[in-house]
Amino acid sequence: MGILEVKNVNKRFGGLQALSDVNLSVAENTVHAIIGPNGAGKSTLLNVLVGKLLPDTGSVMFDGQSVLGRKPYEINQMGISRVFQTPEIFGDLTVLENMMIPIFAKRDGAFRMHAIESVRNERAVVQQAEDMLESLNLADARHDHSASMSRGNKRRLEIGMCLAQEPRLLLLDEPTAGMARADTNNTIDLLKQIKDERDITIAIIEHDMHVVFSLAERITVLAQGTPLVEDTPDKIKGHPKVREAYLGETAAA
Amino acid sequence: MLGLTRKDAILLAIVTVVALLAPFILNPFPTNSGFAQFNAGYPDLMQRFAIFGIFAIGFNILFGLTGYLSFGHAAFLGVGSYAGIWMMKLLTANIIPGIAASIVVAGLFALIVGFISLRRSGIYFAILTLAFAQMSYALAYSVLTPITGGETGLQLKLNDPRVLDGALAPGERAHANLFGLDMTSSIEMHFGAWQFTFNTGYYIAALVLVLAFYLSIRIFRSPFGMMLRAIKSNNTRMTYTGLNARPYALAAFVISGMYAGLAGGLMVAMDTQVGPERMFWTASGEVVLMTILGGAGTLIGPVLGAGLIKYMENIISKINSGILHEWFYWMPDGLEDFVITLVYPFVGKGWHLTLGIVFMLVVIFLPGGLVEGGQRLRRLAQGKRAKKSATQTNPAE
Amino acid sequence: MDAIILQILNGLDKGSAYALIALGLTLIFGTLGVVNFAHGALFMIGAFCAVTVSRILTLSYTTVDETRTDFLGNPMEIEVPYIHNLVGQSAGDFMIDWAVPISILFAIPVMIAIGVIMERGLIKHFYKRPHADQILVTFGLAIVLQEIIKFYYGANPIPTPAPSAFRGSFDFGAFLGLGANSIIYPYWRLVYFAFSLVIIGGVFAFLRYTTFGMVVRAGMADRETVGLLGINIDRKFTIMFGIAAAVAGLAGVMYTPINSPNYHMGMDFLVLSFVVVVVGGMGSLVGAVLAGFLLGILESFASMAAVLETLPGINQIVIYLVAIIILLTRPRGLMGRKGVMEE
Amino acid sequence: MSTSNFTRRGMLKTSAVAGAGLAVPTIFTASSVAAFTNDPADQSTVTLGFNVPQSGPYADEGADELRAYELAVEHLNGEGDGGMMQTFSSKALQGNGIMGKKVEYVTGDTQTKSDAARATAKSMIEKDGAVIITGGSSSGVAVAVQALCQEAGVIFMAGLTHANDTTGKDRKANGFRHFFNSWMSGAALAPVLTKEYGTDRKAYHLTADYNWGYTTEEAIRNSTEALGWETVNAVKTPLTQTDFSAYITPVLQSDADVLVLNHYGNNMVNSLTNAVQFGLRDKMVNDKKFEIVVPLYSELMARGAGAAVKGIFGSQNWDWKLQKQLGDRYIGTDAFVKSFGEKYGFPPSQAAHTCYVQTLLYADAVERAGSFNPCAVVEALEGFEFDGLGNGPTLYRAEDHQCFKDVVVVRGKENPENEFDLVEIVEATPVDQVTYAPDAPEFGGADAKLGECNAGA
Repeated sequence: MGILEVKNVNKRFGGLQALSDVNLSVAENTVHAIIGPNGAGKSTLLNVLVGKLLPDTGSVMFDGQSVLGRKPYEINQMGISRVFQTPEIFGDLTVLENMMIPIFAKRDGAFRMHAIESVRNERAVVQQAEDMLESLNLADARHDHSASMSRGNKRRLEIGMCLAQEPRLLLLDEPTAGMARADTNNTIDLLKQIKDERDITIAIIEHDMHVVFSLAERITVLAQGTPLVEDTPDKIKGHPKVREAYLGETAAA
Repeated sequence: MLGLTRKDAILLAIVTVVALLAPFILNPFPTNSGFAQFNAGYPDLMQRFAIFGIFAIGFNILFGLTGYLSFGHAAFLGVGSYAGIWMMKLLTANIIPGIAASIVVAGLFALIVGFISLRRSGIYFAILTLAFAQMSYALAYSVLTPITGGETGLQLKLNDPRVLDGALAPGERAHANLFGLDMTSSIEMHFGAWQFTFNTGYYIAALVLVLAFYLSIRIFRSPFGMMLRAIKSNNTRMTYTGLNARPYALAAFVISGMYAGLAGGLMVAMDTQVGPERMFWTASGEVVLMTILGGAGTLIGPVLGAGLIKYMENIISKINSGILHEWFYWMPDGLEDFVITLVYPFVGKGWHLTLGIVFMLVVIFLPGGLVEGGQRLRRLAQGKRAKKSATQTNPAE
Repeated sequence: MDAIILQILNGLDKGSAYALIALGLTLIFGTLGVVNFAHGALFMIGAFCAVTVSRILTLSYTTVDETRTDFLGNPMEIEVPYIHNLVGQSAGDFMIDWAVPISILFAIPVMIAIGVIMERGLIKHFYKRPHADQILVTFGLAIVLQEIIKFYYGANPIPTPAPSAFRGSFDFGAFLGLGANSIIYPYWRLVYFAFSLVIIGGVFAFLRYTTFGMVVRAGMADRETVGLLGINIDRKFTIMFGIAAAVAGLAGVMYTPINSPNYHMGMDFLVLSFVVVVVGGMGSLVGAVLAGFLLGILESFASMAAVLETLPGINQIVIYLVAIIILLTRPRGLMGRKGVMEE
Repeated sequence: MSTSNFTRRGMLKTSAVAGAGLAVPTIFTASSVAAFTNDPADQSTVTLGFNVPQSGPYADEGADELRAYELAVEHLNGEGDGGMMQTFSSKALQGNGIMGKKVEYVTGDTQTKSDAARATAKSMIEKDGAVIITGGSSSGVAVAVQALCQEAGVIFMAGLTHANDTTGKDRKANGFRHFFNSWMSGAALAPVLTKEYGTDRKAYHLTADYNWGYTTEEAIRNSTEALGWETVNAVKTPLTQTDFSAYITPVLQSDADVLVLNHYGNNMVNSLTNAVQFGLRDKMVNDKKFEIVVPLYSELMARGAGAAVKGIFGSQNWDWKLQKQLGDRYIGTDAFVKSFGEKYGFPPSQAAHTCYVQTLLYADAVERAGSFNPCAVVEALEGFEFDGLGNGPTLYRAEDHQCFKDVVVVRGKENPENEFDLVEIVEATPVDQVTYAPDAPEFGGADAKLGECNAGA
């Protein structure tokens, strides 16, 4: 029984069957990659997981509880954090403030009025945020506007913000898309470090095979809205169906 | 100090000192000089500075922090005023219950309007708030006349019940007061050619302004304030960080509505009269303009913007051709007429023209509003040294 | 029945005014992403183009008639329009009578020029600025334009009648066989309605069937991509601003015989046209036109005595109430596109 | 404009400042020295506050009021030809200012909003030391500013305000209205209307949806119904309405044969224009020619409506042709028109007239009372009977501070000779016919109280 159980999920957009009978099980404390060609339904699946889309049929259970029908922020509060393809951070806020917000969210829940006491006096939160930035090597930039950072650092910050919530499941949506090689490697190292240091489950959607094979313990291949195969990286590499459906396409592209 | 950083404490101290010394600062010219026209240190205008300052501070908590542009905030000011004057008519001319009622009623109204309007964002939100305010105005002007007094509004009357107050002596009128302290009472001080007026009402309004300003600093610097800025900055990240943006925005909306109600309550406390045009969309637009003009999202900007617009409305509009002739009497006749012809369209009845030009100049040359103007001056004064620190200024200054 | 038909006519007429203004406003919203508070002022300036033309045509010299006296008892001064000397008395009188339609010829170049100058000189610099700054600068501009008109023309409304040929009413009742005089409608209002249909149709055809229009529509959908194609979208948008200004201006010119223009008529229309545009849905031209007619008709029905008896004051708030209901049931108005002006 | 009207104050005052030198600060409350607000005792001048709309829809009317005020100040200070001071029945004014003090004035923009009007009035009182506030072009503003003046202890001389409330339920001891009111319009118009159009008429009212509209509709209804007319419908229209077609078309379909437009300002210009557009004037209903009535007429509005006003009945407080057409009962009119016309080049509006007269009446009352004290002025004005100010014999009634005088019934002229010649006078309804009891129900009944005069300080 995995921490995330997707059963018989179907989703139609008009005439397009975006997801058909998707079954997926992500085991706790593993890194599980979901790959597939463009239009395979990866993003749709992700949006179902975080509550942005409601599937037509099927169930999605996280740690024994259904996530369907819950709002994205409620699902997040259950312990699922999401990293976006283009880093979504609070560009107008400083790096430190960016890091404090998820810590407040973890501590205080979805809404709480703390309208009088100064942020500076929340010493525990500040300390935790500082520590987190330290561990991400972003401490020097703590008073900068986050919008002014490099893309790689924005990515680190976003991942750090998700981690600050101590999620049980971290969803990554093509975390290295559009990145230079060096930044990609940094990100891989960061994710490896996270995997080693924490009890955390990571589900990653990725195009870049280098990233996938560096990180994943299990891989699900999605094609035309249906899971084709699910197996370990080594097995996937040689799987004929995958070559046909996915790698073949990549070669052609 | 007071839970503020040094920088904020200094800002608060400056605001407090300026508010206390306003009767001096705003009356820099001797009473008899030609420049006396520019003196603004008389009770009514000082009260208006304070009241519209409070209104704009409150509006800025919504607009400056969350980015939600309400185009109907005057409705809360108006509703607050009506609640205030009814308390003063029914209960007591003491301003405390009136102001309390203003805040509560405006807050409740804001809760309803905010709850509905915040289901939408951007321009759709703006139009929803505008629609509510315009409906309030139209109804108050017409079918709600029994409650609002319609066009002629409400004032204190001799035969109001005022159940908590004793009967009036013959010839006596009800005065807005604070435990007997009459809002209209003033002390005048003459110093040579200068004259300064210290008005009870103004000092109460100023005290409330300082408190309102202090509270807004606390809100800005609090985790709540940070969350509001987060909404403006990135609503998606907000949601996927497990935060429910709607109650945060609604809380900000209600708080700013209560600020507007407070301003409305103070208005009737200082000047016991209310009319519906206080809720017209132009009044809502005015507070938007005040906030942007001063600098949205900055602490002091809205107060400066409110001051500038009210100053123009009350001072520039009173300069008539007679006064121009007094100013330029020393010129040769032909030149005098020429200069007056040039200046005349911009003053007196042309004060709107000057206002429009000021809006355009400020927004073209000072994108951050008047506060940016101040910052540029300071940078200029500090020279190059400031260049480095400017990149590190706190965004919510 | 007659009453219903009449109120629909009224609504169409009122709606065509709303739709015309909203059309220009939404063009600017959609193409340029600018909140233009000066759009009402453009409508007003259009109206004053008509006033100006009629003033120019009636520009006169004075002769003194010794046989009559004026209010102070001095000899009466008689004014004779120059146009009489120029083209003869009957042709001159005809031109004075037709001042409003003639003004269209005058208003088109003037309004396009004003629009282009506004866009190049001011609005252009605000594309990347926050909406708040756009509001402040266009509001400032609106005040300035208004005050200039007030300075030269005063605050009082200035009667600008329709040509005498259009002053009567058309008898729909007789026309439809419902009995004479049961449904009559002023000619000029019918002209206004037809005129607005022509303008609206023209703008739509222009956007649909010309390459220029196609580029602009593509630009409305995705400005950056069109920019990447190497098309000078800025130039196109400038022209579009000029066209939007001209549409607003023409709406103003033709409106003058219906209501005497005054310097703040733009502000009176501004709020309503914003409501119309938003109810129609941001970025949708069809939506704006539809919403204009819808709100116009609803407003007409709400002002019927029978309706007012059951719902006193409904005529005061109907437009806003409907706007709220539509925006709550349809998140982006009638036909709004996702992501336009929602941030 | 000549500069001679204005004190070379800059110069005079510099020397005064030098004389005062660095005096020790003196602190006192106003009450310890002055008996009333802004006592000009220790000054050589007295300041009047002219609070008129200078922006918004009534800006032109405000401009005309201001012209009249400037003219009145000139005449009070002994400049110009003296205007109506020559014909005024009271001879207390000498042309040497008021009580020997040169008259100065300050101006402000009411924007036709109560808040703005009170703000400018307060600045005149608090900053400029005005002893009287006068002017305005709407009843909302008049009531708001009148209440303010009552509290502040200065006199308010209303400008153009026509709603009953100003001297009805909202009357104040410190406030005075020379202009006539809704009730008087009804009383004056009804007999003329029944005479012209017959007693068997069906009226349809369109009424501006606010206080003034209500009182005007009530007045016209009551007075016409008393003479046999029937009111078939009365529909309220929003103040912000610009196109009245949706209100006009139902009129066509009712069996009404008279339309009464209880509108003012742009409302009136637009509703009348629209009504004429829809051909109402050409219609025959019940075998009678359809007629339109506008209870309160203004010259500026008539100009705005253009040809649409031809033949439309209405009432006015005064008209510049009164004396020429109805003789010397209305003495003063010609004198005023002459000095106004010579200064500005066109005849004055009724708003200008009432403002000019109010200024003279105030100045005269101060002279007669021998004091600027508002309470003394109130006493001098209450029950004051005068003549020679253009309206014939007039009474400032003590009970409600309303002037009682003849009301002018006018009709839009068919062939105007120039742009100022818009109306013809039908008759001047005698004052007796437009007089009512001070406690009439339309005027707040027995509850309406002036209260005590307030001298402030």
